[in-house]
Amino acid sequence: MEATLTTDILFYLFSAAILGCGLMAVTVKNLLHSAIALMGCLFGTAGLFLLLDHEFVALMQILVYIGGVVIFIIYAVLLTTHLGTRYLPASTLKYISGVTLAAIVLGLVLHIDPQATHTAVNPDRTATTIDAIGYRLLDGSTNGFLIPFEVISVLLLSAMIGAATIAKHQKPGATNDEDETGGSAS
Amino acid sequence: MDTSTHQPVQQSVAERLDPHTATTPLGDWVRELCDAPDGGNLLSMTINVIIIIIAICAFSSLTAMVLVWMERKLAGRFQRRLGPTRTGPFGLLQTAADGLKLFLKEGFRPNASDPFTYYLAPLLPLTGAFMVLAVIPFGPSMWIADPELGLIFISAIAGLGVLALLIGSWGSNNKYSLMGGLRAGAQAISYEVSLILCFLLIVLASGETNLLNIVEGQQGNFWNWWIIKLPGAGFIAFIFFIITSTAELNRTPFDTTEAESELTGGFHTEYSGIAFSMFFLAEYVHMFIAAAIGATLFLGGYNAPFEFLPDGWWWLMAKSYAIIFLYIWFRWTFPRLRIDQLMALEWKFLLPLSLINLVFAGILIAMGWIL
Amino acid sequence: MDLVQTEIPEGFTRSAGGGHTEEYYLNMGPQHPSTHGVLRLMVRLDGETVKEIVPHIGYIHRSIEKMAESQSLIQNIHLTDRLDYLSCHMTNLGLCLAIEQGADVGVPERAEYIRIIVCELQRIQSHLLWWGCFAMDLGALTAFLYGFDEREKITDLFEELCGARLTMNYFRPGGCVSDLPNEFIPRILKICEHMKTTLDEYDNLVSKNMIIRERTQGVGILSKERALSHGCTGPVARASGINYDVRKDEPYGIYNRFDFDVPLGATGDCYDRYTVRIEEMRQSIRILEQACKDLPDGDFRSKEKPNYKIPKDEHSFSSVETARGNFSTYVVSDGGKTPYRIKYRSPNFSHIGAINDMASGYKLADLVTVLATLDPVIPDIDR
Amino acid sequence: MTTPDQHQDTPPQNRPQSRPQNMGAFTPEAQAEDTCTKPSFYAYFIKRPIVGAFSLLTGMGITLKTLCNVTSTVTQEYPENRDTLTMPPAFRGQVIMPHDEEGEHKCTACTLCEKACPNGTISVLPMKNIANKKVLGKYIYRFDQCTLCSLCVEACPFDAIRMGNDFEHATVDKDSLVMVLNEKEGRL
Repeated sequence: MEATLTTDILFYLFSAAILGCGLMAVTVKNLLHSAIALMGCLFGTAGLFLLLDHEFVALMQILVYIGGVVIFIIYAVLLTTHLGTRYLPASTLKYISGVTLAAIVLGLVLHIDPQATHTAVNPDRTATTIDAIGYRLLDGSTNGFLIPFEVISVLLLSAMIGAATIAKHQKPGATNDEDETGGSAS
Repeated sequence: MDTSTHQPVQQSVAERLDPHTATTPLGDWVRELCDAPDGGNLLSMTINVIIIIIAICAFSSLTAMVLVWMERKLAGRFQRRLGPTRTGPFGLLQTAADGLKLFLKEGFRPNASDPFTYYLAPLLPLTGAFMVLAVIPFGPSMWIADPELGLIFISAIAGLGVLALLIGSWGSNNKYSLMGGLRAGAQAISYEVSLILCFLLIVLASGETNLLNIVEGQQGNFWNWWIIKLPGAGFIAFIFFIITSTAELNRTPFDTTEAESELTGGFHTEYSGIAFSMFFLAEYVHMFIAAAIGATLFLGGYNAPFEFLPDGWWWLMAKSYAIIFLYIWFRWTFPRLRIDQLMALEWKFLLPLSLINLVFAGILIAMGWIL
Repeated sequence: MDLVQTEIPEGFTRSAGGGHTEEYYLNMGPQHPSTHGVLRLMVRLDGETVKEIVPHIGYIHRSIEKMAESQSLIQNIHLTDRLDYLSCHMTNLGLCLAIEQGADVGVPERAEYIRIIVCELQRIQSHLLWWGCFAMDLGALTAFLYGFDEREKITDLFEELCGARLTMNYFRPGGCVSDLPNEFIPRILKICEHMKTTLDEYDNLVSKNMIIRERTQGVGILSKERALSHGCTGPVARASGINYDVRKDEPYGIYNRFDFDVPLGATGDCYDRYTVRIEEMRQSIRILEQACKDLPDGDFRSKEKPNYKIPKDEHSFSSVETARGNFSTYVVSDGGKTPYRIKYRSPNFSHIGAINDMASGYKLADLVTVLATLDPVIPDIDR
Repeated sequence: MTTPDQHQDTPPQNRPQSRPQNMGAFTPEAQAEDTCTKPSFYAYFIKRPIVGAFSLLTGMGITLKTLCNVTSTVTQEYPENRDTLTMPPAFRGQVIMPHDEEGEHKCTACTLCEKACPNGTISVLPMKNIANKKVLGKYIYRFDQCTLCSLCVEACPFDAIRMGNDFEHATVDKDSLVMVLNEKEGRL
């Protein structure tokens, strides 16, 4: 996409949203509010990806992170009695480690791309089609992502099995095992 | 959030300008006004966006009004009643009167609720609905945005609908609401899997994620529609789509989220006035959207059933309203499933069968056994 | 949100909390769509699983038994309308039978038949309302209106018969207030014919419906022993396999002249309670057809007295089978115009007591199903 | 007393096979369709969905039949059908006192109705006429207390009162519900 006044405005809007929501996510005391702020932050990131013509990445950001991760975080808050109202005070150690971590990430970013052009859009980029992504993902050569893709699938599968095992393991204390399908809702 | 929708608009409009789509009077006017054919400058974009927003708002409120009227009228006829008759001819203005009543009602917030989440929740469902409406191709030259990944966009946005229910139900500080919200979450996340598998089948068959291309791929007579073109698999996928979309819409027999006889209204127990009307409006806009997506994917969208008939938005409307009639018919016939049965239906029947159906369709396509 | 309550509320055996998840209490009612009036159920829940239910009653207590002591026996009849308002003919009949027994009043043949006809019509009417409400509690609103539509036809008949649609006040000691209106019997027979096809339609719409069967079969089981120990009667007891029907076992009026079956359930789950009621409607149609065929001419009421007095220290007792079960009336007299004490035994009280046995261990939605199949009328509990 | 934990020892699945007795319409088919106890794969995953879907379609057929059958509508549009709306003669609306052409009524102020009323709805206020005979002065009827049991009408030996057929009793003024039924004092 060509760099225009519009894209500049949008870039700064998204950046402001990301920074504002990110700050809110770590400072707000109510855990649910903080999850909602995180959602705003992720939306902003999706917007930046759109500006870079990475439609697929942007949509995956929304689908996986907002539609998946944040909803599960909110679900966990809802299921836990006191998380919404009981404020968890952060210790000084946590503050220090958090700031250090942020500084390290910033340094890494600067280190990786010190010559960044810092434009809001990437004019050379053509839109990624879904076929291209598909071919790339299933390409076994050095250019492809078949091995990472498979590794991630195995990882996710093992995570799912692990989660199921943990859930199963806690059950003997529970009383009714018959209708466990409904347990996910309760 | 809205901007992310409009971003592809500009790009696609520029790409897709072919002779028969380019001559819309409104588009000409905007182009003349801005004197910039690329559509990339700020003024034309702003005007475009304003027109789009007005169009979507007008369309969705009109749709909701018509659908509420239709539901009440049909419900009446299903139940040996007349339905609304007093307000306007055939009770057509009943929805408007109801809407007016809701707008004038006191916005009431329980004292112990959480204001931020309580007020945020009613805004979200309509936002999602507007975003999805933007990508539905209503006619050969009638669409707002045409992103390359339209179907993925829809599934991404559709997953957000449940967010409002979760937040609102927690913010209401009511045990019934919370229970409804949790049910909604579990239900929506589960049924989304089957829904996306239905989408995937169409992607597999047409090789496209762009909605306009999917519709164009079904041109010709009605046996070119995916429901018939994929022998067996298309029809099964359509039935699964109807079931899962009914569940996603939280309509009977899957309305455990509201379940007025158990949860006294579920997630919107504590909402009143305009906040409630937002949920209500979004529910009916979502219903239209689901039907329109179903018509687009399986029933050829705006294509006419026979080649000699002209294509146009009226076909999409007719097909969508046929699906909506199904939803209404379900609602006024069936009792409600229990939440654990609902989950069992999804994970024990729909999901495995969808996967099998997908494999089946894959075999059909690979062998070239399509009509 | 503070969902956890530390102290145990009255009636519960265990406090919420403990286990691997936190339990919590939920108030269903007194204002709740599925509690059929102002019944309050306090529920201890683990997620959606009901752990324990404590019913709280008395929200519309009107002290009818106390009021009865200041009203003459005849005046008391209209108070019995307000107990089980869905089977008020039967409750009227209960008091009338007790008065007839105490004051030694005879009933003409025709009046006996009229009583049977009216009571069985009312049983169908009450079960139709229950059928509709049951379907509505399970989420099927259309069935609710279908049930009310059929019920309306019988209600119209009652309106012509005694001028009222809900609080009939039609029976008197020694007969009825008025004779049957013209063309009444053919119309009843027409309704019977119509009901037969309607019941088949109901089977297709609700009884055979898969969702209904999934929601009711194996849900809310009340064993025979528990049903007996709770004192359940009527369709609830019969669904649990207790072969007890006042009409058969202690026939009042002329019920022993009619040929009808008492439907029984095997397991006592919600589906059995459902089928028992549906079958009872068919049996009522059978009784109605026999009664309409044999209806004799004659008086509709024996000689009227201005005041019916039960002799001093005379105790009179009657049991009738209402649409919900055994409704008994016990009148103690001190020889005066007003009774010394009237005690009503209402079926719903026992049924609500059994709800913890039926619904705990199932989901919250099943509690609604159980409540719907109990068919409670709350004013009958709160006398 | 069964505690809830004991109760769960009998899970819903332990459902005996036999179906209700004496149930003509339900016995054989229901027994065949009963899939609650230890269902086989075939019964649970193949037969049940098919039978279930068929049952759901049957239900939809019934509602569709109602939708198409316009004559099945039972709604009465009330204020419009006011002219044709008739109540049955026995209808118990409110207590009225019929008067003849000369405005005379049959009440003798015997107060039997007052005694018959369970709620104290009726007050009969007698007065003496010129011949020093007891006649009706005012017949006060408090409709707001009336339960429409019609015991007063049964008690009246002279048919002086009866239940009217009017059913539109709504009012905004509670005082208007206290009525004097006789037009003029009794003469007799």
